[in-house]
Amino acid sequence: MALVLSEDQQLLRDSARHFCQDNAPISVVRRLRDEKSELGYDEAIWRQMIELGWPGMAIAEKYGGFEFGYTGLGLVLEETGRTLASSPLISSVLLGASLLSEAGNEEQKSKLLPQIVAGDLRLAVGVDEGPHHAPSRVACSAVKEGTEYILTGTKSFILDGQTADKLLVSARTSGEPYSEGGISLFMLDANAQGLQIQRTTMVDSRNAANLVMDQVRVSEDSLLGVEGAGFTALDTTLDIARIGVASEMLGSVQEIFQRIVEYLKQREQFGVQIGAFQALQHRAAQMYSEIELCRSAVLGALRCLDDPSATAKDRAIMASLAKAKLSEVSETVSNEGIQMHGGIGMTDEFDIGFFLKRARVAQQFLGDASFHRDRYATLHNF
Amino acid sequence: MALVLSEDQQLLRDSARHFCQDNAPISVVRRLRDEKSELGYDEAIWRQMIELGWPGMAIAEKYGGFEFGYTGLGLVLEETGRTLASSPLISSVLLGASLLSEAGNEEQKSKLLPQIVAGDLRLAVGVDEGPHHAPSRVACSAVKEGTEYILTGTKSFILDGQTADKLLVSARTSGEPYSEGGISLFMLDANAQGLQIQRTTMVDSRNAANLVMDQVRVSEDSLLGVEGAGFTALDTTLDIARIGVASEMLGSVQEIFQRIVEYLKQREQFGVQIGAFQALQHRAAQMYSEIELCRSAVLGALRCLDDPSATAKDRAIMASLAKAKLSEVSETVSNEGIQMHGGIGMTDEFDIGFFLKRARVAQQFLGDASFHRDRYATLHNF
Amino acid sequence: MLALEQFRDSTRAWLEENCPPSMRTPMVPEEIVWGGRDALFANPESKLWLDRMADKGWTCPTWPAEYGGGGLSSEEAKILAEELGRINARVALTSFGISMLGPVLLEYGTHVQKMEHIPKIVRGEIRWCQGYSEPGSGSDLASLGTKAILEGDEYVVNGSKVWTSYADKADWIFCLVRTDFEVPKHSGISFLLFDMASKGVSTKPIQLISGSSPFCETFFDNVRVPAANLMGRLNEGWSIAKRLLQHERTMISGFGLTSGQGDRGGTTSTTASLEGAAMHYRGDKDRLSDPALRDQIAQFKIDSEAFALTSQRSSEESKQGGPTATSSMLKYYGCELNKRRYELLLKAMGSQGLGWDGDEFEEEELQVTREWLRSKANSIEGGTAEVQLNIVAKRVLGLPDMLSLINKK
Amino acid sequence: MLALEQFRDSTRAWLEENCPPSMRTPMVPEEIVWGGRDALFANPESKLWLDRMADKGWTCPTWPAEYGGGGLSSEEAKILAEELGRINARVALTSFGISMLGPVLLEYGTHVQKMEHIPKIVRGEIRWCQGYSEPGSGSDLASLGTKAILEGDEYVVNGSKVWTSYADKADWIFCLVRTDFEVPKHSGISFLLFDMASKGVSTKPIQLISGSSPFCETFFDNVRVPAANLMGRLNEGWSIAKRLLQHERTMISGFGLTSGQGDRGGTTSTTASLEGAAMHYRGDKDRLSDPALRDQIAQFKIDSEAFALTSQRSSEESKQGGPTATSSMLKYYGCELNKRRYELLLKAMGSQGLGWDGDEFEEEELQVTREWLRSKANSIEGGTAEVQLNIVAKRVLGLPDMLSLINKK
Repeated sequence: MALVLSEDQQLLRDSARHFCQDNAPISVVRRLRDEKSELGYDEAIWRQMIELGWPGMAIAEKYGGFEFGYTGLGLVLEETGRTLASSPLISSVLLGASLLSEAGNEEQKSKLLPQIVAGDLRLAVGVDEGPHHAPSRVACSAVKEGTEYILTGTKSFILDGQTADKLLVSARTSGEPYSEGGISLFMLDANAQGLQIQRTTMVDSRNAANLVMDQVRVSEDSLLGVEGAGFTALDTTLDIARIGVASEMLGSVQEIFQRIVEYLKQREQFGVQIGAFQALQHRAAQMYSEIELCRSAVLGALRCLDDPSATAKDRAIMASLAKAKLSEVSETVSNEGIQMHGGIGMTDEFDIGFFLKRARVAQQFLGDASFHRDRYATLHNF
Repeated sequence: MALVLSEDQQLLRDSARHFCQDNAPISVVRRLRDEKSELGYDEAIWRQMIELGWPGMAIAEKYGGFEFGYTGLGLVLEETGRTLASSPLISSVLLGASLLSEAGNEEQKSKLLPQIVAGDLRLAVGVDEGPHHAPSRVACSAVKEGTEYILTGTKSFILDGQTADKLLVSARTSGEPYSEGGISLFMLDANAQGLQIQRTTMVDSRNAANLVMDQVRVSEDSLLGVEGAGFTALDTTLDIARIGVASEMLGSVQEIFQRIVEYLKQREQFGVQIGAFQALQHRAAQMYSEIELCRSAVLGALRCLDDPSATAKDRAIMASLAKAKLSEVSETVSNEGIQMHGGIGMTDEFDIGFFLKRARVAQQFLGDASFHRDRYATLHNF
Repeated sequence: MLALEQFRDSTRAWLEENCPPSMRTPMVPEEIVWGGRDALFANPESKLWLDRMADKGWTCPTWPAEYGGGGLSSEEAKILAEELGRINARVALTSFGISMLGPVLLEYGTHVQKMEHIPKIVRGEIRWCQGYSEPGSGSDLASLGTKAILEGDEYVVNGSKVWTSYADKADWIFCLVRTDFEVPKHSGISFLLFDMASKGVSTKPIQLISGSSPFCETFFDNVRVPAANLMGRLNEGWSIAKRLLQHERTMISGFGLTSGQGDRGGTTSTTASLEGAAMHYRGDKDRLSDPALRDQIAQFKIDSEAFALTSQRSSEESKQGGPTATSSMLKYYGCELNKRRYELLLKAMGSQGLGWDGDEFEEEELQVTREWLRSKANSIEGGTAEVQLNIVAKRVLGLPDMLSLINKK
Repeated sequence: MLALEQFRDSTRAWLEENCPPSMRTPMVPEEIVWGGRDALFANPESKLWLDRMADKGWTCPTWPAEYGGGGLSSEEAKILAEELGRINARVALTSFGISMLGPVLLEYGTHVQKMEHIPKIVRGEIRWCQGYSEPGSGSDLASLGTKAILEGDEYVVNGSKVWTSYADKADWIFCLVRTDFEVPKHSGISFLLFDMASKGVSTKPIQLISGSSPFCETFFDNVRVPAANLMGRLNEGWSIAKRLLQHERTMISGFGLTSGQGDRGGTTSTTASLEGAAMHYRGDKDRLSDPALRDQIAQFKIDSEAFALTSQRSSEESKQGGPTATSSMLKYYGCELNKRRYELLLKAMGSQGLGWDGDEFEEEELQVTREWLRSKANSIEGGTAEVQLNIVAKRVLGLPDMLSLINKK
């Protein structure tokens, strides 16, 4: 498993970087926030991303995708992290399409995946039911009645939940909360009766929603996979998404660090550039080291997703490794981003605060450092 | 509860400092180590400490002590920490005399405490039975037979266990390991039949021992306090000792730091004193801050021991606070002691290594930082 | 001692009679009294309380009675504070005039200046702001460029200031200006007082990452200030500035102290204590179920408690005249603690700690997000963490200064 | 490719025939072969293996055949390494001549010098040591004071070195000496090779906090060295010295790598892995019962694995000719990891990890204590952590150097 990029991958990364810098700079996030955008992303930019083929990056050719692998998708996400470009890539592609691929039957896949690639369908995935990530803690119930299931319960922190066409949710058909058995996956139309979707306004200005299901009836066709056996596909999907989010975080962390280093060279105090002060130099060098480790962790995890010989456990280990490491370093680097810029870093006029705000949401999303260290230890049998 | 020393206390501290510097410098530890001393401390120096009244510092006047309070004893221990002066102060006084005071009956106290003050009796206390501190994990059993108890089991990491005249140990008269009820306290003669005491040679060159009790018979007079209800007195004693050990650690930490600062001013590299390098300055300033917190934590804990209105829970909280904080800072500062001295710090010829070695043993003794943070959280109901 | 006991009795009686009922309830942010020409009193009893306290000079208990202060000895002031605390009386007047300018004005001002300004500070009639930082000056405060040039009996002031708290609400400013351009930078600075209503003064509020803020940018365009408004000697304003900074630092290090007990203002809400929040947002009953977070919270609380003890010790030692842990160490550590506190609170609250707006979050939750963001400035304002560590290294530990070492060569 | 496949086949066949059975078992410390005039072979097959490998030049596979090296291309050397790995063959010869001196000797030495020294290095006939550090020189290596003064056709060397690994066992030394005293300190240094058996050379072992060590102090008292033993140009030894340090750094950063998998040498003992030790010394079966330690160990293992991936990536990138994470970063991080590892191991083992001697501890436990103490030197030797961070800041991040900034003014 090589840890250097192929020429194709480098080209992809460079073109993604230029696209984001030219078409989706941070000023877009600022505008979306100030306009209180309901979408949480820019529709026109998303259309361009679709034209670039980004939604189909990791989807099989037979479903209209380009089979460029998760490494390709990860590189794109990394570049979106550099400019904080929001889009349904995480919600609809990384989570939605992956869950369809992992759990859906042939009919569901061949009908829906091409629509996602073409940008005609937007999915969102509802996993958590409380303020902390806990995918096996499912209290939502799904009761079978004839050829229908009746779903009742709540879901929280659903990225792009309010703007999706369809929602994929986990619900319990048997078992106790926290048991992995008995979890089933369902697909709901956004306008299904009994479904309430409430947008939240979070600190990163993206779109996330809470969902209340009050006796929502869906046909049995809406079940993804086998009843009661949904957790494996869900967890694999989550691992893919965790690695994708870690890629995005990697882009942000590198961007913050680059801005710090530039500022250290430019800003003068007491007659010298502040980058000459050794205490700041050592902090910068330590961040550099940690970011190098982050780069390797993310690349290693992406490679693992693309490695046909890797097991689900291998992926789980790499996903928890990457998400734990990036969550930890993201906290340090985003804080240093403010501190090293001093007063100006605290002003809303300056961009660095957007990175800080996005960092904490990304850290929490799909499990924070503490969650993933715990999982990593369990996966290593201690 | 004032956090400044009285004039008497300042005088005591100054005289203890001079005594240790003049009579018990670090060269004594080196000599004891090189001579492979069985005692682990210097008998002549201990005799002088007795003459100075140190063993009786916190003991009531009616038992021959001087009622100068635990603050007084703590100040003395702090000064012994500066020169790593070993003595039975911790084993026989801080642990032994305290346990007698807390658990013993009037007869036991009036007979034995004056002997400790006079230096005619040396006690050691056996609590743990494995490599980690866990005072309620008592598997040693004491079975009553007529007017005797029969003790069976092992104890480990007993400070000065091999040179004590009598050993105080916890043993279970009922209940399961880890239950606090059912723990009883016994006093054994060092030469009791069935008792095996094996000295260990630890990295700090002090005397610690493991103990095997194979059907050791003691008379029922040897029971301290009420059968099965020994844990409270034991835990209070341990809290006193934890605070005392934290005092000793405070002395060591301050001494290491003082040596670091002196070295930073004296040592030149690249044409300037290395203390001019900002990265080292900031590390030193951060250590200074942490040590200031340590000073307050230890003083606050000692005051709490001397405060008649403080409850056992107050003491427990302050003991865990002080021991956790000192264990954490002691690790950082002892490591910086080596790193900031560079190569010379690694040589046995130089003294700083002795502080590092003692630091880790003191950290582990009676519970490390992790143990005490857990206990602190439990005491705060979370 | 008899006199003091009498003082206590009379004070208690006076308070009993004069402190209005609503002034004995916990302060709410909207009712804080800042005074000034356009003073607002959301609660009419606030005005009553201020006036009564000001009549006795007790808004500034130890300041000389000659200038309207309370003229109390430090023992009497302590008793007053105790008696105020006993009935949970609110602070009658919050003011930079009291906490920052007053002490240096009493030390460096002329009799005429004191007569003019101190009584108005005591009574809350004039609200002051501080003109120190400038765009780009940062930690290197003395690099300031706002000019004051003497023309006749007036200084003409040009330049701008930044981070001026409540400049848009203040009546007067105490301001560092450059009056000599030929000398080393610390030497040409003067300390000037002037009216914010003067022609040529304008202000613009600064939006922070946490939302709106009391900070402003302040611009001076040919502002004419009477020469008599110079405080202290010409070109020797830097020593006044430094003295004033000590007061500010002591005030800010209080951040850490209030976080010391793990409380946010003594409320009984779910986010009042870290462990309470962590358990609430996990649905835990007896024991926090995330053991790594539990360990971190325990570590934080231990540090906070040790820090609170250190603040206490430092204040006792300074009373005893003994060696004190410096205000720089307390400022540094207190601010770091407060930042740590909010990071832990976010971890405790999960996604409910990341709200910005809207009905899906409690008011209290939204406030945590803003306070978390605001806390990031703690280690920047009032002297950065780096500056405090430099001060500890040089002044407390006596380590050499690289810049001056090199210059010596 | 055909030629390479043929090379692989013939190599495999040769190894099959020539690598003695005991040389295919894991190395034990006592049987490491250092070579030298007084070479010891605890296992006679070690000598056989060395001689056979040396005959083919495969102790130094890519060095020119002209000087006794293997003369292999890098592709061939890779195949040789793979084939050696395939049969778990032991390293035939461990030597500072190979890892440190050889590469710079090939680059800077004269033909005559290469002819004299390289074959003996390849064959393990001469054991070398490194004379760099001096008492007091520390990180400021160029401040060295050992003098070499030319008298006729000999240098007379006076001074002392410290931290000379195995000086008491070495036959020759490569040594930095000062040959010009009038110029800036980096400019007057030369690189000298000489025989440790020369009159006036003496050594004294250094006792470390972890016990006895291979390090020595080395003293030169009027040691006479032929002028022809100068390597490179007079007074230009500093550039050779720096080049050699890069090799050393790369070697030392391996510390972190071996700790990368959480293993201490791949043994199956209780202290081989952190989590294994932690569970063993707590009597845990399925899950480590100290949750704070569990979290710390998970964090350590995550960092170790990410570090191992970074080393791999760095080596792949350097092969690709792309940008590489510097050796300084790897050296810094690897050493910090190793120190962290041992601190965690101590926490895992409790009082059983604090033994120094005696029967109450297992041999393995006593070794942990010594290794823990020894690990403290990782961030000092081969360039301190501080020096590595300086290098990253300046060379990788391009931050300005305070000393030269000031001098510019």
